[in-house]
Parts: sequence; C-alpha cells; structure tokens
Amino acid sequence: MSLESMYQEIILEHYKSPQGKGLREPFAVEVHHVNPTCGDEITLRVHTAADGTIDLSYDGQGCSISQASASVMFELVQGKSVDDGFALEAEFLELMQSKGEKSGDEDVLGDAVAFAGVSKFPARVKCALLGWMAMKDAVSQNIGVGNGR
Amino acid sequence: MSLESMYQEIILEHYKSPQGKGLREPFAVEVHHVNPTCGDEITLRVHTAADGTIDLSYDGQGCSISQASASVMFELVQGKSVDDGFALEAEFLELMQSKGEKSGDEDVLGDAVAFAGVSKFPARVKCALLGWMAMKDAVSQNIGVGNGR
Amino acid sequence: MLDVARIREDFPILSRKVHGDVPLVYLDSAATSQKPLSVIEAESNFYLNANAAIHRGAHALAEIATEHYESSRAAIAHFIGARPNEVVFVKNATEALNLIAYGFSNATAKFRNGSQLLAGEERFVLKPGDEIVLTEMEHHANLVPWQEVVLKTGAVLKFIPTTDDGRLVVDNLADIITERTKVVSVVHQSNLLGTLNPVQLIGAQAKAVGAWFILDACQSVPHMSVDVTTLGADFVAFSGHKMCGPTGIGVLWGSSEALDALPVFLTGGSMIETVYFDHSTYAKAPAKFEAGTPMSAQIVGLAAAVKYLSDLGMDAIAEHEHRLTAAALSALQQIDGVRIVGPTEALNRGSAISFVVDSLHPHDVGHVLDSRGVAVRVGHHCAWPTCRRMNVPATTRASFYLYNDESEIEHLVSGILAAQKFFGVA
Amino acid sequence: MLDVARIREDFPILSRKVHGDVPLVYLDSAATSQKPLSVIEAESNFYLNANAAIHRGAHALAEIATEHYESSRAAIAHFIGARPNEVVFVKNATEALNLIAYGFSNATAKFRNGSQLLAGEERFVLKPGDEIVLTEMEHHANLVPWQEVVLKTGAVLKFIPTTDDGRLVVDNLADIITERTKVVSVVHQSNLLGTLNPVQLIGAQAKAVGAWFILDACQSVPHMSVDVTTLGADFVAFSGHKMCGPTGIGVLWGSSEALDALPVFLTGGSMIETVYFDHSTYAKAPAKFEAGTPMSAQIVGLAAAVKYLSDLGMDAIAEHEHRLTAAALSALQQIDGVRIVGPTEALNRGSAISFVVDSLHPHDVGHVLDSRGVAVRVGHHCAWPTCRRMNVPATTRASFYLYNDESEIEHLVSGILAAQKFFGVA
Ligand SMILES: Cc1ncc(COP(=O)(O)O)c(C=O)c1O
Ligand SMILES: Cc1ncc(COP(=O)(O)O)c(C=O)c1O
Repeated sequence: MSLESMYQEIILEHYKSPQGKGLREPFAVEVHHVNPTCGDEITLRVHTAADGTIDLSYDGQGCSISQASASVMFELVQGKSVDDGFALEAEFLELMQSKGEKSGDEDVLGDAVAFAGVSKFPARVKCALLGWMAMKDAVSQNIGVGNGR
Repeated sequence: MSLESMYQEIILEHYKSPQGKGLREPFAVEVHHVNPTCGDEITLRVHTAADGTIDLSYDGQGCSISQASASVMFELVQGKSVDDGFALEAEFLELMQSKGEKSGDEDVLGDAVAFAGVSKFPARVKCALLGWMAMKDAVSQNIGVGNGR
Repeated sequence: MLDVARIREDFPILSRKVHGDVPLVYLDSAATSQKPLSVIEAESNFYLNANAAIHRGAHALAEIATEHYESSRAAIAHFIGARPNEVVFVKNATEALNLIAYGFSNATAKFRNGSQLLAGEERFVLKPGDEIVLTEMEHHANLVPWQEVVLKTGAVLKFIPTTDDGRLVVDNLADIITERTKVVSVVHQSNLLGTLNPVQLIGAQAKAVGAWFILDACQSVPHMSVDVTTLGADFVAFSGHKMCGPTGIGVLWGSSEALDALPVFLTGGSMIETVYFDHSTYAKAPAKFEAGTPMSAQIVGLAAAVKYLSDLGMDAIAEHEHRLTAAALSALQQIDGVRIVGPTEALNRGSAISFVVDSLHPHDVGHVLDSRGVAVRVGHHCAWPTCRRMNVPATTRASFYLYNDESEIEHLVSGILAAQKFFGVA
Repeated sequence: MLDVARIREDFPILSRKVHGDVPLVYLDSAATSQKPLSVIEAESNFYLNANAAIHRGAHALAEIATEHYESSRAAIAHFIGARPNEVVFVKNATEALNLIAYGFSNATAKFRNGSQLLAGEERFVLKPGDEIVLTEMEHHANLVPWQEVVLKTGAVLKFIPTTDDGRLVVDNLADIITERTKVVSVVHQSNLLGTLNPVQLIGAQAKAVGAWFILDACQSVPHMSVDVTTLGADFVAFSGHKMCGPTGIGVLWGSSEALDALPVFLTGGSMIETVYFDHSTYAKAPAKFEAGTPMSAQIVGLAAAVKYLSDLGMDAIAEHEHRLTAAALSALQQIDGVRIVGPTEALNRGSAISFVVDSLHPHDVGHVLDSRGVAVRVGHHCAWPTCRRMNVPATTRASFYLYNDESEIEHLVSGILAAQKFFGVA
C-alpha cells in the first residue's frame, strides 16, 4: 500500500487550503465532536434555512485526513437540502466501511472519492468520518429528529 | 502414593473414636474456626487453669483428617502448660509444611506423627491443622497475647 | 452423536497420568473445563503474529490486533445470538456480576452525594428498603456482591426458596417479586445442584414489576445452546474458562438499552470520550466498560473456543451430556448409602451432580477417588448457604462435559465403592 | 551489555513483515511489549499439563495447578522485593488502581449508609473536602477513577504541576500535600513524557501528613529494577503485558498493613471466609482481593516473564534502554522542526519519547512511519489533560525496550524525514 494511494493529491490540497473553515453566525445548533483515540476535534455549526437548505460552518484541529475530509464535506453539503446532505453522508459512510473494496461514485461524491484508500486503514476511517458525523448530528438536532450521535 | 500411607490406621481409629469430643464448661474463651475451602468447622473452648495448664474441649464436623487431628491434638495438649502446648503446635505445623520430607519425632508428637503422609497433600494440610490452629488462637486469647489468628 | 474418542485427541491433558501412572478421569469441568489444542494455539498464534495494543495504534500490527479483537467479539456475540456491541469483555463471570452490582451502588452513591447522574443512571439508584431478589441456590459470585450493595445502599435481600430436591419454588413468584423489587438476579443452571431454572418465568415477573433481570449463565452457556435474547434478561454473565476457553476471560452481555443506562465500573484508558483534569465523559458500550488494556489473547482464545463448540454443535453437546447425566444419576443411586443433592432425574438439569455418601465426609470420598485418578470437587462449591439449605455440610460433585464418556461413570462408581470399603462403612 | 541479536530470536514476531514485505521496527513497547517464546510456552504448557481450578480441588491436577499458581506468585513477589502474600493478581494496572480507588468509595458509602465498618476500613472513609493529590502527568487510569471517587464522596482533586519540559514541580510539596490530603497517587514514570518522578520525596510528604501513597508503576517495573519496599508507597500497581508477560494479568502490591485495612472490591468465590444468605466474612489478603476463578495461565506466563527479565538482569536492561534513549533524544533533536515533549535529556527519564513535528499532525507522521514498517503510537496516549498542559493536541511516541537496537533509531529518523518530505514541510 503506497502512501500516495492513501494521501491522494486532492486530500493534501484540501488539507493545505481547507474550504469554508472558520465559525460563522447565525447558527441554530453547535456541536463539538472528538476522536477519543487521537484527540482530533471539530466544532460545527448549522442553521437550516427556511427553504430547507443546510448552512454550515466549522473549525477544528487534527490530522490531514480529518481536516481534508471536513473541507470536502463542506463543499459537498453546504447549500444542499437536508435529504441530499444525509444521502451524501450515507454514501460516504458506505465507502469508508468498504475496507478498500469500493471506489465510490465520483458523480455523487466528487472529491470525496479520493478517500477510498483511507477505508483500508481502520484507524484512519474515524478521522475521515469526523466532520461528516458532526454534520449529521448537528443537522439532525436542528431539524428536531433528536441527537444523531 | 497409596491411600494407606496417608490414612494410617491410627488416624482412622481417632476418626471413629474421637478423644475428648464434646463442649464442656467452664471456659474462658470459645473460638470457631472453619476451613473456607470445604466448610469443615471446629468450635473449641479453653480455660487456662491457675497453675497455667490448658483445659480444652471441642466439637466439630469435617473429614477424617480434620476430626482425627483434633482428637490427637486434644490428647497431646490437654493438661499441658501453655509453653508445651505451643511447642507441640509449632512442631506439628513444621511437620505439616514439610511436603512429605519429614516424618516427625514420635517422642514429641506421639500419635500425631501418623499425619506425616498428609503433608504431601496441600489441600488436606489445612484439614490437619484446623484443630491445632483453633487451639492456638483460643489459648492466645485466653492468656491475653492477642488474637492468634 | 459426539465422537468422544476423536474429541479427546484435541485435549492432550486428558491422556495424562496422575500420581505416577494412574490415568486421569476428569470429572471437574463445572469448576473449569480443559482446553482443546485449537484454543491453545489461537492464543499462541496471536502472540507470535499479531500482538499489539488494540484500538490505539496507527500501525499495521495494531490494526491486525484490533481486527483479531473485534472479529472475536463478533464471533462470541454470534454464539449467544447477540450483537457485537452488546458483548462486554471482563476477566470472569465474577467480575461481570460485580460490574452490574456496582452499577447500583455507584449510581446510589452519586445520587446521595448530590452529583449529577447521567441519562439512565437514575434507574440504578436504590433506596433503603428497595428489594433485590436472588434464589437459595446462588453461587457466591451472585450473592456476596449483592450483600455488599445492601451494606452501601440499605436495600434488602430476598430469596426464591428451593425445594428439598433442589428445584426453585416458583408458584408464588408474585409474592416475592413485587413493586418493591428493583433487581432480580438468578442462576440459570446451578453449579451445586445441577438444576436448570425456569428463568423465562422469573424474568416475566421481574419485567412485570419493572425490575432489572440478571442471569448468571456460567453453567448454561458452556453446556447448551443459549440465545440471550430469548431469556427475557437485561444482563447475562458467563466465564470463558468453563467453556473450553482460556482463563482470564469472561463475558457480560447486556441489551443495548441496559448497557447504555448502566453506570461505568472500571474507569481509565479506552473507555473515555474526553478527559480533563476535573471531569471526563465516556464512550458508548461496550467500550465504556472496557477500561485499560484488554485480555486480547484470551479473547482470541475464547473465539476459538466458541468455534470449537459450534463445530461440534451445542445441541449435540447438550444431548451427549444429558445421556451421561441420566446414566450417572441412575448408577449413583444404585449405590447403597449414596444420596443425590439436587434433582434426581436428568430432566431440566445439567451434568453437575452433587452427592453425599452416608458416614463419609466428601473430602475423604474425593481423596479415595483421586488416588484412583478420578478428579471430582468436594466442598461447598462456592454455594455454602445452599449446602446449609440442603442440610449437608459439603458434597462431592462429579461434572461431565463433551469429552467425558460412559466408562468414566464406571470409574466414579467403583471409586465410591472403594471409599466405602476403605473406611469400612459398607 | 545485552546481546540484542540473541534476544530478538526469542521474539519471533519481531522478524515479521508488515504491509507485504516491509520489516517491522517495533517502537511501541510502552503501549504493550512483545512476548518471548518462554512466556508463550509457559502458558501453553500450563494448559497442556496442569490446568485445573486452583485452591479448590482435592485432586492431583488441582494441586499441580495450585502449586504452579502459588510458586508463580512467589516468583513475581521476589522480582519486586515483596512477600508473596502482598501480591494481588488483577487483570491489568487499570483494575489495580480502580481496586484502590473503590476502597475509598466503598468505605465511604458503607459509612454513610450507617453500616458497620471492618477494622481499618475507617482509614478509607472520605469526607467532603478531603483532598486527593495526583500529578499533571497521570495516565487516565490514575485520574478517571479518582474523578469517580470525587463524584461519590465529595472529595477534591489537586495536582502537582508539571514544568514546561515535563518535570514535576516538587519544591513546594508541603503547600499541596497538607493535613487535608488523604490520598496521594502518582505515576512513577510517565508513559507520555518519559519522566521518572522523585517518588520518595513525594511519598515522604504524603507520610508526613498521614495520607495513603499509591504508585502507578506501569512504566517503571518493566524497565528498571524496582524494590517496592524502598519507595515509601502503600500500594504499587503494574501490568504484565508491558513487561514481556501475557495480556490479561496485572499486579497490585500492597504492604500487609495496607492490604489488611483496604475494603474488599470484587466479591464472590475464593475471597470468603464464611458465607450466609444474609452476610459474609472475608479471607485475608491476598485472597480477599481475588474473587472468582483467577487468570491462572496468565499468572504462570507472568512468572516466566519475570524469570526472562531477571535472567537478563534488570540493571542491564535499564542501562541498554538508557543508551538507546540518549541516542534517540539526540538524533531526534537534530531534525529541523522536531520538538521533544518531555525531558530532553536521558537523565531520570525512561525510554518513551514523545515528540511533535512542526506543521505535521502526529497521525500523519505515524502513518508515514508505518508505511516504512516503523510502529509508533500517536495520539494523547491516555494522558489527554497532560497533552493540553504541554500545549500539544497529541504527540508521536517512540518507545524502546530490551529488544530494540540503534539501527531502529535510524529507521525512526529517516521515517520522520520522509514524512516531512512527503507533506512538503521541510
Ligand atoms: C503509566 C501508565 N499507567 C497505567 C496504564 C494502564 O495500564 P493497563 O492498560 O495495562 O491497565 C498504562 C498503560 O496503558 C500506563 O502507561
Ligand atoms: C453458577 C456459577 N456462577 C458463577 C461462577 C463464577 O465464575 P468465575 O469463577 O469464572 O468468575 C461459577 C463458577 O465458579 C458458577 O458455577
């Protein structure tokens, strides 16, 4: 397993220039998620607009995978409907749980398919999921379907 | 290891006809000892006379070894001085901890040397010591040297 | 039908001699079972190829170890019909039962100290006079922890009584398990009497009054097919070493709901979510109950054990033991002066058979048997109050497992006859 | 001088490859050590020849097993300068530390409930405002259990602070450990920073105010000669798996006086003196703390481990590690952008070396190292508050043991350089 196949160029780019990073107002719900095994953290705010689209902001610290994945998640989910956001999360989760068996549908997941290689490293899967889980939790709370965690 | 070498004839005789069994009055101290692994029990009373000799009575239930040993202990210790009683106990304890290496001094221990074979069976050593430990505890309490257990 | 001769080849220790040259007849599996080669090798292989700290490493070996660990959890869960995240690893059943008992005393202590309880913990707070119902045939492991809870909370113990032939009296359960009852904790199959208890019945009454229902399944899971989800229990405890697994590993099963609500027990590494100097938050079950470096090799060994048992088939094992039990019960009862302590018929009973021999103390019976290579256990079998209830100071217990056969019953019987002869009581 | 090449032959796993064909460089022994063949074989041989329930049987095999068990206890006690009956077996150090912490919360709960305390237990009762002193460099295992004690008793935590280079500030101990202090519990050698703490000094102050003094010796006993009786401690805890022993076994040492007074923790079989339905009395230490069927095979394995270590000599092992540590510290500090978290000199420090690499997250450093076969640990190393205190979110940690050699430091260094190159930060 070469380093390059896990750390695809696109991941390193997102890591160096994360999209949408920085907390913003207004927000309806703020969540704080951590990866207890390594201490990576994300704070994520959400505000679901009147038209049902998701407005996100986030900040965090952690490894290249967790930071790049949060950035990609932001790009994909920001401005989408709740249903679309959740569908993306489900699709990404499935990719991450595939133990390297799946490569992901680029039409749906866009840059997120670059994380396919991560799914071979169980210890890093949690990193890749951190931002997504925070998003799902926050949006769920915002639309009142309970604590998604 | 033959059964006969552990259960010497003399042990079986004491088991069938225990000496001095049955609780008597008056007494200064009563102790109750158990073997927690098998539930064997002995209740032992002691009354150290003005001349410093030990007056014992006891009752109990348990296996042939524990009952015969209590009977032999009674024969040896009853009416002896505290010092002599403790010396006998020390001598018997040494024999029991010898793992079959010692045969015991018959001039000192009398019938108790019959228990030499028991010392090869760690699980049974506690049986053989039950009565002796109760005696030591009770006499110690009686003469005020604290709880001997 | 089990091919016992074949099976015995998997257990080299069964071919060993004792006291010089006497062949071993091992009838003490209710205390601890022997281990097949596949289990011994699974542990060794883990150390030789995969050992690393699990769940923590970012390196290949740590991932291999974690994969062994979690796939073992899945296999063990599957064996008892459970989901992996409902299986908590402990060192033995005793720890499992204490873990639950501490749930109650911890919640109560926090409550009384005015500390904030976590969601669900209030369901474990005991008030003075609250009742804990056990049976008169509990192992010390399911009795003493509750006595300790009583000392810490002021709760009260009650007991479902036992008949003279070692069955539970269950016709007036509603009088014993009442609105005051907060906990019902019961042995599934008695290690002293052999009795298989009607746990669904007891569980139904526990649920009817809203009490927690706990099963000590130490003597059932090794010997019969057990699906924990069908027993009506919130928690089920058992030990690996009695089911062909290694020493040092036990299992606490809990429903997700129960495990989520239960307060933490051992705390430290691996069971946390976040830690600050002044407070911490905790992971979800099962991690929240698995503080510290786990018994990884033993967990892998236990997974090998459940594979071994499953390959033979738990129903085939149960049937085999049932046949041996029936034969042993009848052979023992044909000996003059021998009395069974516990049910005298093989119906609803396991293969642990306690008995007393008139005028002979169990220690002496056991000693004569041992001199002939027959390994049984003597004493109160960690159920001392039950011995008193049955009016015996102690018993001799023979117990059978998948590797025992009829010829060993004959050795047992001739050993008892020899003991009677030796001590001149027959 | 250790003959590392010879030693490595005893650890077959060290010759394995990872990720296909990359040789393993195992620098994660502070998390868990590898096991020599003699330890693996001791466990297997126990199962193959001696396995039976200990302390209970009246049969030959049970006596053989008990003999293994108790002679192992004697060997392990001897290794730390202790008497056998001062050695309590637990599953890991986390359990040992919890066992002590529960001594306090149990005594307090019984006292508050108005239950009678046993002799000595009153010394473990905590009142609101009583103080528990820890350090700013505790492993979660010696922090979270005390947080739980606080929630149950109203006691208060205080911390001996750490300097920026990872030493304890001990010049004003008398201001921290005062008459209000009931417990002082301190890590002997930090698993995150590597610091070897001046425990005699701290212990003297603890004794001066009459507080209990507890040592977490998880990272010292495996790496240097430790005589528990010279440390001034009442209790010392450590784990077998970090010292070439099996998983699933740990040790709590306590002075006889301390163990006699400490309330029981896990209750059930084997730790009792008498049991009735309504109350029980307990055995003396160590039995009183060893409820249930013990981890017999693991205890035998740990005895083989201490024999292995003793044969090499703990002083020789310490000297070997000291040399590696000094070399690694200097090599790491020569890399631009690498900063040691903890003491930068090998004086009074162990072989666990934490570091951060500028602009690189430890997870990424660890991943690159792993791709080159170098196994290190990344994260907060179960000392999360200590990471915050040191102003790092996490670290990369390399740790050395008796089977490591200089060439492995080179692999570590070249791996770090490769990570910097890969991520374009150097
Ligand atoms: C300093 C220290 N204390 C406590 C522990 C906990 O030990 P274990 O996980 O074996 O219970 C460890 C190891 O993880 C440690 O390094
Ligand atoms: C019915 C029952 N419960 C509990 C236990 C305790 O199991 P362990 O000693 O493995 O903790 C045993 C076995 O000793 C048992 O037979």
